[in-house]
Formats: sequence, C-alpha cells, structure tokens
Amino acid sequence: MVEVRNVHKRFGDLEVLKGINLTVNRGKIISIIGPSGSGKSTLLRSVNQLEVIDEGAILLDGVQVNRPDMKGLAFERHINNIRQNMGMVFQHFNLFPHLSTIDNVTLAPRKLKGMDKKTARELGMEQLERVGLAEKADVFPNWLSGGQKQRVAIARALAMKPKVMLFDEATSALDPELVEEVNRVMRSLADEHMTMLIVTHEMSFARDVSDWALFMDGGVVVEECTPDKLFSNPDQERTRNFLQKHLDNNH
Amino acid sequence: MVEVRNVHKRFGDLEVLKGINLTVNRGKIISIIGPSGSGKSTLLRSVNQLEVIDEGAILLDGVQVNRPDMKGLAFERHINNIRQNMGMVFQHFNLFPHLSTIDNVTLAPRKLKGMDKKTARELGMEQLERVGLAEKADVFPNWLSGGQKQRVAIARALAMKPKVMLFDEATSALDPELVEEVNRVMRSLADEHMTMLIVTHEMSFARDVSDWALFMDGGVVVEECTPDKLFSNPDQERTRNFLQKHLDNNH
Amino acid sequence: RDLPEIRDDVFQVANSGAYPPFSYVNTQGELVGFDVDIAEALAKKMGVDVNIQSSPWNGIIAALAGGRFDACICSMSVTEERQKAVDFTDPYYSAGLSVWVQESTDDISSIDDLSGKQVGSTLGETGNQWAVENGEGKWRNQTFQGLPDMMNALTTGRVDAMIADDVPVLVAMQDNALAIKMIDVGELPRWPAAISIQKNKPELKEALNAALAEIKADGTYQDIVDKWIGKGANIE
Amino acid sequence: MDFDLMVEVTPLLIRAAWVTIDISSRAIFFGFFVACGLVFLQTFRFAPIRWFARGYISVVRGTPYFVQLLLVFYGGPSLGLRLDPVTCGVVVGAFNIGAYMSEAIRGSIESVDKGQSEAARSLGFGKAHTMVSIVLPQAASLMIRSVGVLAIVLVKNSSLVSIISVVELTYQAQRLIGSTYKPLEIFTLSALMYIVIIYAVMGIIELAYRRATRYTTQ
Amino acid sequence: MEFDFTPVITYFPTLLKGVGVASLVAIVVAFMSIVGGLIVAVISIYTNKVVSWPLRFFIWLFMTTPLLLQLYFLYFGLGEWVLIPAIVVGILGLGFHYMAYNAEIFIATIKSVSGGQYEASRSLGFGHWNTILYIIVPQALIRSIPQLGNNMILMVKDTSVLSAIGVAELVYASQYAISVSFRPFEFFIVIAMMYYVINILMELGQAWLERQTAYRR
Ligand SMILES: Nc1ncnc2c1ncn2[C@@H]1O[C@H](COP(=O)(O)OP(=O)(O)OP(=O)(O)O)[C@@H](O)[C@H]1O
Ligand SMILES: Nc1ncnc2c1ncn2[C@@H]1O[C@H](COP(=O)(O)OP(=O)(O)OP(=O)(O)O)[C@@H](O)[C@H]1O
Ligand SMILES: [Mg+2]
Ligand SMILES: [Mg+2]
Repeated sequence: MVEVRNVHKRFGDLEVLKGINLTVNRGKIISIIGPSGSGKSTLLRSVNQLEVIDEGAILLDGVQVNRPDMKGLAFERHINNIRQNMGMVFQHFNLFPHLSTIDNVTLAPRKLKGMDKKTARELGMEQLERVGLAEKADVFPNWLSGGQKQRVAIARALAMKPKVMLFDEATSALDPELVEEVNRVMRSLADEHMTMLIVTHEMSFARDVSDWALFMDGGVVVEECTPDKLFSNPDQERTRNFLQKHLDNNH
Repeated sequence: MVEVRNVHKRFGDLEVLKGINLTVNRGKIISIIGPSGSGKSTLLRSVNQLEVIDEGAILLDGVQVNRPDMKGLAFERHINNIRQNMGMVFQHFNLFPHLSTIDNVTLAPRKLKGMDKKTARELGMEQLERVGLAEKADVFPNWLSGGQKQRVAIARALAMKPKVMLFDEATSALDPELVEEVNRVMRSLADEHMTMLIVTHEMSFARDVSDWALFMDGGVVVEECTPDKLFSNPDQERTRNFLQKHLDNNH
Repeated sequence: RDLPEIRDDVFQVANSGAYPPFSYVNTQGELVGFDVDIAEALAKKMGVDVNIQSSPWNGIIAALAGGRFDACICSMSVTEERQKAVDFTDPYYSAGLSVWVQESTDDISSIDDLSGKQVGSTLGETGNQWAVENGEGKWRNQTFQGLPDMMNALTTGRVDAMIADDVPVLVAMQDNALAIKMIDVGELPRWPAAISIQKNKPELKEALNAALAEIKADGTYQDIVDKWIGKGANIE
Repeated sequence: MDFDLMVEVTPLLIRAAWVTIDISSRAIFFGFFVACGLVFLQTFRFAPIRWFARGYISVVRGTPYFVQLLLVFYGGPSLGLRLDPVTCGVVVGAFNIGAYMSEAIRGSIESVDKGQSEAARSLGFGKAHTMVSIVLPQAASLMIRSVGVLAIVLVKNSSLVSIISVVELTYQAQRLIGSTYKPLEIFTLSALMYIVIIYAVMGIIELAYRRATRYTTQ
Repeated sequence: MEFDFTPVITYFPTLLKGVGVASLVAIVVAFMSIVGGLIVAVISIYTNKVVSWPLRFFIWLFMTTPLLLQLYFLYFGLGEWVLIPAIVVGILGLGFHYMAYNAEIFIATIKSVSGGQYEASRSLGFGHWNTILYIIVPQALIRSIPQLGNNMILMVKDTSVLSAIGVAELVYASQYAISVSFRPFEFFIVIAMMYYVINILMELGQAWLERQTAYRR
C-alpha cells in the first residue's frame, strides 16, 4: 500500500506539488492524468524519493519512505531497500547504453539479489518474452526502436519483482497491440498483488486498466474517483474541460 | 509533394524497409501506423536522409532527395537545402541542452536564414505561443516536463517554415487537450499547404487529423487508404488484427 | 652535521656534474673532474669515507641547506651575500671572469662596447651576478642554465657576447673547435672559489682548511691542477 | 652528428630512462589510488571531510611540483619522514598527480547523464554500486583520456625529480651535454627514449579507450 | 633550518615582474591551446586520414617529447636558420604542447555528445560543419570544463620550464635571486604562494563556469 500525504515540492520559486494526498491499496492500479507540466512526473519521482520533497510524507506498507530525520548511510540503506521494492519506468526510459538488452534487465537481480548468471538470464529472458523482445536480448539499446526501448525499460523494472511499480508514460511509444499486451501484463501483476501508479496520456488505456483514477492540475489533485466516473461524468468543471474529447466520444 | 519509391534499408543483416512506396500530395497529412519495430521511424528518417537508403528513391517536389551519384560537398549543399524545407520532430525530441528554449527554436532561422536576433525572437515567441510555452522561453530543456519538451521540438521544426513536416510520435507525451491543440495546428498548417508525414500510435488522433493512412508491418506497407476506411473496415487480416481494439470500439 | 657525525658515517659531497673540467660525467658515466679529485684528496687527508654526488645547480643550495650534503666542492665563488647563508672554507682556487664573442665579431673590444648588446651568463655563476648588477641600463642580460646552452647561444648568434669563468671555456675550446674568441676587456673582478658548508660547523671547517693546506703543501694539489686544468697552470 | 658518441652514451641514457620509467610508473599507479580516494572523500556528507579534499586538491594543484619535492625531501626529516630520493619522487609524484587525476575523474563522472544514475537508483542500487556499475563504465571514455593525459604529464614532469639529485633521463642528458658539448646528439637520443616511453603509455590509453567505448560503436 | 626572508624582500619586485611574464605567457598559451586543441580534435574526428594524419603526427610529436627538449630544439636547433625570440619559442612550445593535451580531452567529449544531437541539427538543415560549430562543440566544451581547468592549472606551472631558454618568468627570477642570496627555501615558499594565488583565481573561474553551465548539460 502506498500513501502520499500532503506532499509539497518546489523547484526554486516554482511550486510544482502543492499538497498532494493519495492512497493506493495493495494490488490496485491507479492512473494519474492531467495536463502537461501539472506535476505528474514530479509526483512519481517523489514517491521513490528521486526528488526530495519539501513537506509531507510518503509511506510504503506503513513504512515512511522519505525520512528527513535520517542522514547519510542510514538513509542510504533504508532507501535502497525501499527502492528494490519499487520499480520505475521513466518517461525517457533511461536504458543503460553500455549494457545489452538482457544485461539491462538482469543487472539489478544479479548485483542486488546475488542471483547467479544463469538464473538471472532465465529470469531476464522470461521478462523479455513477456514484452515480446526475446530476439533482441543481445542487442544494445542504441539499436532499438522507441517502442522496443520502452518495453525493455518495463522488463527491467519487472525483473526485480517489486511490490509497487511506477510507470511514467508507460505506453507512450507502444502501438495498440502492445498497449493491449501491457494492459494484460498489468492486470496479471495486479492479481499477484502488485500495486501500480501509472501516469498516462492515453485516456482509454487509463480507463481500461485502472481501478482508480486521479486528475491533477497545477500541482493539486482536482478530482479522484473510479475511472468510469471520471471519464463519463466528472464532478469538476476543469476535469470536464480536459476530458472533453473523451467525454464526447464515449457518451 | 513527397514521393517514396521502392525504398530498401538494411541494418547489417536485418532488412528493415523492404521496398516502400508512398506518395503524399502537397498540403496533405498522412499517418503511418504499425507495430513497434516495423520500420516507421526508419522510413521517416530515410525521407530526409538521416538514414542512407540502400535502394530506391525519395523525391521532394520532383527533386530527388537521395543522390547516390553525388559526393562530398555537392551532396552536403544539396541535402542541407532540402532539409531546410523539411522539418522533423524526433521520437526522443533531441532538444539542444546547452540552449534555452527560445534559442533552441530560433537557432536555425538565425544561422541558416540570417534572420536578425530581434525578428528571430519574435518568430520564436510566436511558435512557442502556438504550443503554449511562451512562459518557458528562457528555461533550459532539462527543466522541462516531457510534454513541454515535445512541444518545444515541434516549435523548433516549425520555426523554419518548412514545406514538409515529419513527425515521429509527435503527440506521445501530450495530454488530450494538447493533442487537440496540435491537431488544430496541423490542420491550419495543411491549409497553408504544408505537407505532413506522421508516425503515431494514437489511432484516434491518426483518424482525426489525417487525409490518408498507411499501415506498415515488417518493413512493407500492408495497406493504405483513407483513415475512415482503415479504422473501420480494413481489407487486410493483419491490419484488422492490429486495429482490433479500435475497430471494436468504433463500430 | 659536524665532523664527529661525519666520521661515523660518510662525508657527503656535492657538485653540479655539468661543469667540465671541474665536475662532469664522462661517457662511461663516471663523475670526474677537478672538484671530484679535490674532494677525494681532502677526504683522504681527513680520514673520512666520502660519497661524491651530483645535483643540478638549481637544487644544490637547497640540498646543502636541507642537510642532504655536508659540503659543496663545486667551484662556488665566495660573495658577501652568500656568506650570510652558508660558511665557506679557505679558497681552493680562484676564478676569473672573461668576455667571449664569436670569432667574426669585430665591434666589441671593451666593456663599453657591450652597450645595447645581448649578453649571456650562466645561472649561479658570479659572472651572472656581475653582469646583472653592472648591465643595468647598458646591455640586455640573458641567463642560461649551463655553459653548453650559453655557448650554443653564442655560436648561433642568440647572444652577442658571453661572460663566463675563463677556465671551463678554455678547456671546452681545447676539446671542440669552437669559433669564439676571448676579448681583452681589461681587469674584471676575480672571485675566490671555496668549499661551502652549512653554517656553524666549526670542526668541519677547521678540518677542511687543514686538509686543504696539507694537499697544497705535499704537491697533491698541483698534480690535480696539472691533470685537469693544464700542466703548470696557476689558479690559486 | 657524432654517431660514435651516441653509441657510447646510449647505455648510460638507457639506465637513466629506466629510472624515469620506474619513478613514473609507480607514481602513476599510486597516484590513481590517491585520486580515487580524493573523489571518494568528496562524496561524504560530513562537510569538513569534503573541505579537506577540496583544500588538498587546491593546494597541491596550486603549488609547483618541484617546491613540493623540496619541501617533502628536506622538510620531511624534521617531521620524522625520511625518504630516499627515488621514493620521495614516487610519493610526491603520486600525491601530486593524484590531485589532478581526481579532478579529471570528477569531471568525467559529471559528464554522464543524470538520468542514468536515477535509473540505477530507482532499481535500488546504492550510491557506490550505481557509481561502479552504471556511471563509471559510461564515464570511462572521457576518464581514460583525461587520466591518460595526466599520466603522460607525469612521465614528462618526472625530470623535475632531478632537483633532489635523482639521476633520471633529462638530468643525465644534461650532464652528458655538459661534458661533451654535443647537445644535438644527446637530446636526440633522450627525445627518442621519451618517445618510446610515452608512445607505450599512449598505446595503453588507446587500447583502454577502445575497450571502454565498444558499446557506442557497435 | 633557519629562515631569513630579507633577501626575498629585496628581490620582490623582480619576482613580481616574473609573475607578470608568467601570466602573460599563460594567457596567450591558454587561448592558443584551447582553440587549437579544439581544432585538432575536430579535424582528427571528422576529416579523412589524408587531412588529419599530418596534423595528428605533429601533435603526436609534442605529446611524446618533453617540453624542455622541444624548447631546446626550437630555440637552439632552429637557431641555425631563424632566430625566434625566446618568449615566442616558449609560447609556441607550451602552446603546442597543451594543444595536444587539450585535443585528447576534446576528442573524448566530442564523441560523448549523443548522435541524436547531430541528427536533430542536420534535420534542421544545418550542414555538417555548422552542426559541429553550433551544436557539438558547445556541448563538448561544457563537458570539458573540469579537465580543461586541470590542464590549464598544470600549464601555468609549466611556464617555469621557459626559464631554460632565458624567459624571465617567476622561477627564473627566483633562481637568480637564489644563486645570489643562497636562500632557496625562502624563495620557493614565496613563489609557491604566488602560484597559489594565481591558482585560486583560476579555480574560482572554473567553479563559476561550472555553475553557469550546470543546467545546460
Ligand atoms: N541503428 C540500428 N542498428 C540496427 N538495428 C536497428 C537500428 N535502428 C533500428 N534498428 C532496428 O530496426 C527495426 C525498425 O526500427 P524502427 O525504429 O524503424 O521501428 P519503429 O517502427 O519506429 O518502431 P517503434 O514504434 O517502436 O518506434 C527495429 O527492429 C530495430 O531494432
Ligand atoms: N529540475 C527542474 N527544475 C525546474 N523546474 C522543473 C524541473 N523539473 C520540472 N520542472 C517544472 O515542473 C513542472 C512539472 O513538471 P513535471 O515533469 O512533473 O510535469 P508532468 O506533469 O510530468 O508533465 P508532462 O505530462 O508534460 O510530462 C513543469 O512546469 C516543469 O517545467
Ligand atoms: Mg512527465
Ligand atoms: Mg519509432
């Protein structure tokens, strides 16, 4: 279970998150939608403390993730443990260019869980097959197409078998077939009690996959409810405007 | 008018484009859809010769773009002229990190068209306003959100007022409101006789914006027709499978 | 270190190793020369083991002051300023300055003719100090790291004249056919060359002076002069 | 050119060249560890440790190498540090070049895209682990070249060690010129020896560079 | 060891003049070696062998031989034909030397700029050389700042080698003073401090540049 409590984040003068509250229960998938620049990526990065927040608290299964009281090595150990249980897929993928696809996927299990090479390769191939990229295992990231990179990024995060996954535009480079596939993968992961936070621009994907949906604008949560309600009959004027097209289409 | 005639492209053993033919008339918008790794980006990159093709020809307004007969400086001059008339928006944006947003947009007009600083800034601000980013003019790319980066990339390409625009996933990082906006911008550009080739994964966007649609798979064009036909009643089995979800939704 | 400590150990002596015929490395790699023989002769008289080493000029004073060497038997001229920093023994020879020009030069025949000319001298030599102090407003000085550099500069015309101790140049001219000549500019100052040791080492100074007197008395000194400088030369 | 002379002095110069190789190779080796230590100290959260490292780098880079040699060699004994000249050359060389190398390493590390370490951190890698597995391999190309330049600099600057009476290649050459008055011959010989030594260093750098950048060219 | 700094005071004006000469040489050499190093790097990466080979060989020569020997060859060796003033020889020698070092750095940083940057610029219609000028080189320069700072700090101290050919820089000035006064440590301590002041100025400059470019990476 992930809890975000009254989180504030500033970049210099710019307040990007203005008190965000949010709870995701175990095995649930929650979608975050909102206009560009509204702070979605920042929120996701704050959850695993890639951005140090200025105020508020983040909890994973009751354990506080941000620990302003902890310093140095103690915090290091704490956060590394937490992060091993929290996979992240970046908007820009950030694959490791010096490692082949399979090494990108297996590096963390090998080095962090001490998995031996063979087991790790099996696990890695399994993850790559899941995203349909087994034949690109020994290719370097620079040779991959956009969608292939994104899928490797997903496989890499999944290989650590985290409790929580954070997806920043997880399907932006994927074609409809693959989106369908990722949707299926996510559902099966949720069944295995994985919790997921998804930032996405694809409204239909958000509607299909998620259990709960959240609309952010200007650093605040404007509205949250079930995706069906959000996409068919949101309460707020702002949400209605944003989703206009989709409301039109689906009513 | 852009013509692509029997284009082949290999990466080592891998034949990525296997004889592509395609014609886009002036002021028309054509969408290219297809599964990940099918060669869409490669095709777009071949059109402005970022990839040297192995066979075939590409023509812009009757002038051949790829010129295997030309060497060295002569080809340089030729291709630079052509490219000034062909804007490209990359899947990974590729903004120049050492330049502020406005400088990213105005660099080419200033240096290539000898535009003076003031005029260039006016032009740049105009383009940035068009994509709703005037207030980020003096910010560096690293401080921008994903959608903001993508919009700067679009503004940068448009600032050269090209005859043809090539969009590789032009809306992947954009929220629905902005997609709508980009759609509107594209329409107005088409009215000013700009020709556009768009690779996209957002089927509804492809359907809305384009005059002609093309489905690629495994390096060949499987099917091309009007978007309405493609998305409602494609001829080929492969296309039907790929678009299954969208056909379901829209029928 | 003073004498008692040296007796227990070895007498560490330095020279520059690049100043023939006083000290230099021959092509067998041995450190030889007038200063080397003098050092050995003195050590023998004093009854101490000696270790003679070379150290570049720009580090030799630091080495002495820093205690790495007990004495510099390295053709060092005695000046008042230097006496403030180190102690000198009695002189063991005296060096005279001389002015040298290219063989083809005919417009320099006195010190006054040096006006406006480029004049070379080597670092650490008294000739250098003399040239700098007297050349102010008259000629332009250029300092070299060693005699070979300076002679090179003279023969290639980089300097119009050079001021140097006479003996080394004369010896160099014997071995190499150099197209330079000494010009008679009248009396230039002579400086006694002495052994420098660290300040306040009275016993060592005493012993060195005594040994020096002995080798002069028993003819060892003149033998060494004959060997390195020239038969019957008088450089006292 | 006096070839007989050149043949005659070659063994002497080779022996001196060996001193140069010996001092430089050991100084480069230990210097690299000094550099890594300095980089490491700068990652400490406890500010005085960082200041110490920065201050050390500043002072060592800011003062001339030969002064450092003299101070350690002659000032050392009064602090109980008695080193023979060659060891002193190695130690001062290592601590000197280490300061430069640490800056070169820092610069290379900073040239790696921040997204890379974020990605590794998000997988749960610790700072050190991220550095070793992700950042350093990508910083390697720049690091190898800039650390390599410093290695070459050190080989050349090893001639300054003569100031504490170590007879290395340059000083030996100068002594021989002093006695033979044949600068051209002897400098040519010593230049050739430097070329061989440094060419070997460059070869190692180039090999390492190729290895480190394999993935970008594949 | 006792210290006596009175000779230092006597020769202080000479030392200051030496600082002046060293700074002048350093500034000219810094400019020459950075611009030249960049040109060498660009040529050796982007041109064919026929063009780049002679240049690389030239640079290789400076890379592999000690500065002192180069100065001797330039000063005395060339002396048979042309008499270049010592300070010019010194600047050329140091300049080419550090040009070679800087080129090594630039080769690595230029290659580290991603291919996407090159492509983006080319797709806007910039030519090959314009792309290098406006896109690749500025980004490479930003990444090179720490290493260039390193090289330039080294270079400032290498100006002392020029004393070998009689350029009256700081070490030269001190050597004369030492040979007269026999007070080596006093002078060395003082010139170390003078170099250190120059160094602090350079470090401040480097830190400023790094701050100014941090967000442009
Ligand atoms: N430089 C390269 N070297 C080798 N193979 C490459 C290279 N670039 C692309 N490929 C391969 O070519 C194929 C087509 O790539 P391309 O980028 O054109 O796909 P795409 O249709 O744009 O896919 P996506 O929708 O995922 O972006 C892929 O299988 C990819 O792995
Ligand atoms: N490092 C930074 N420094 C300053 N401002 C930043 C920084 N990172 C992000 N911002 C600003 O914070 C705001 C929120 O950014 P964020 O990346 O969270 O947006 P987002 O909701 O993910 O948008 P998108 O959908 O376009 O990706 C933007 O206006 C952005 O310009
Ligand atoms: Mg984002
Ligand atoms: Mg693509």
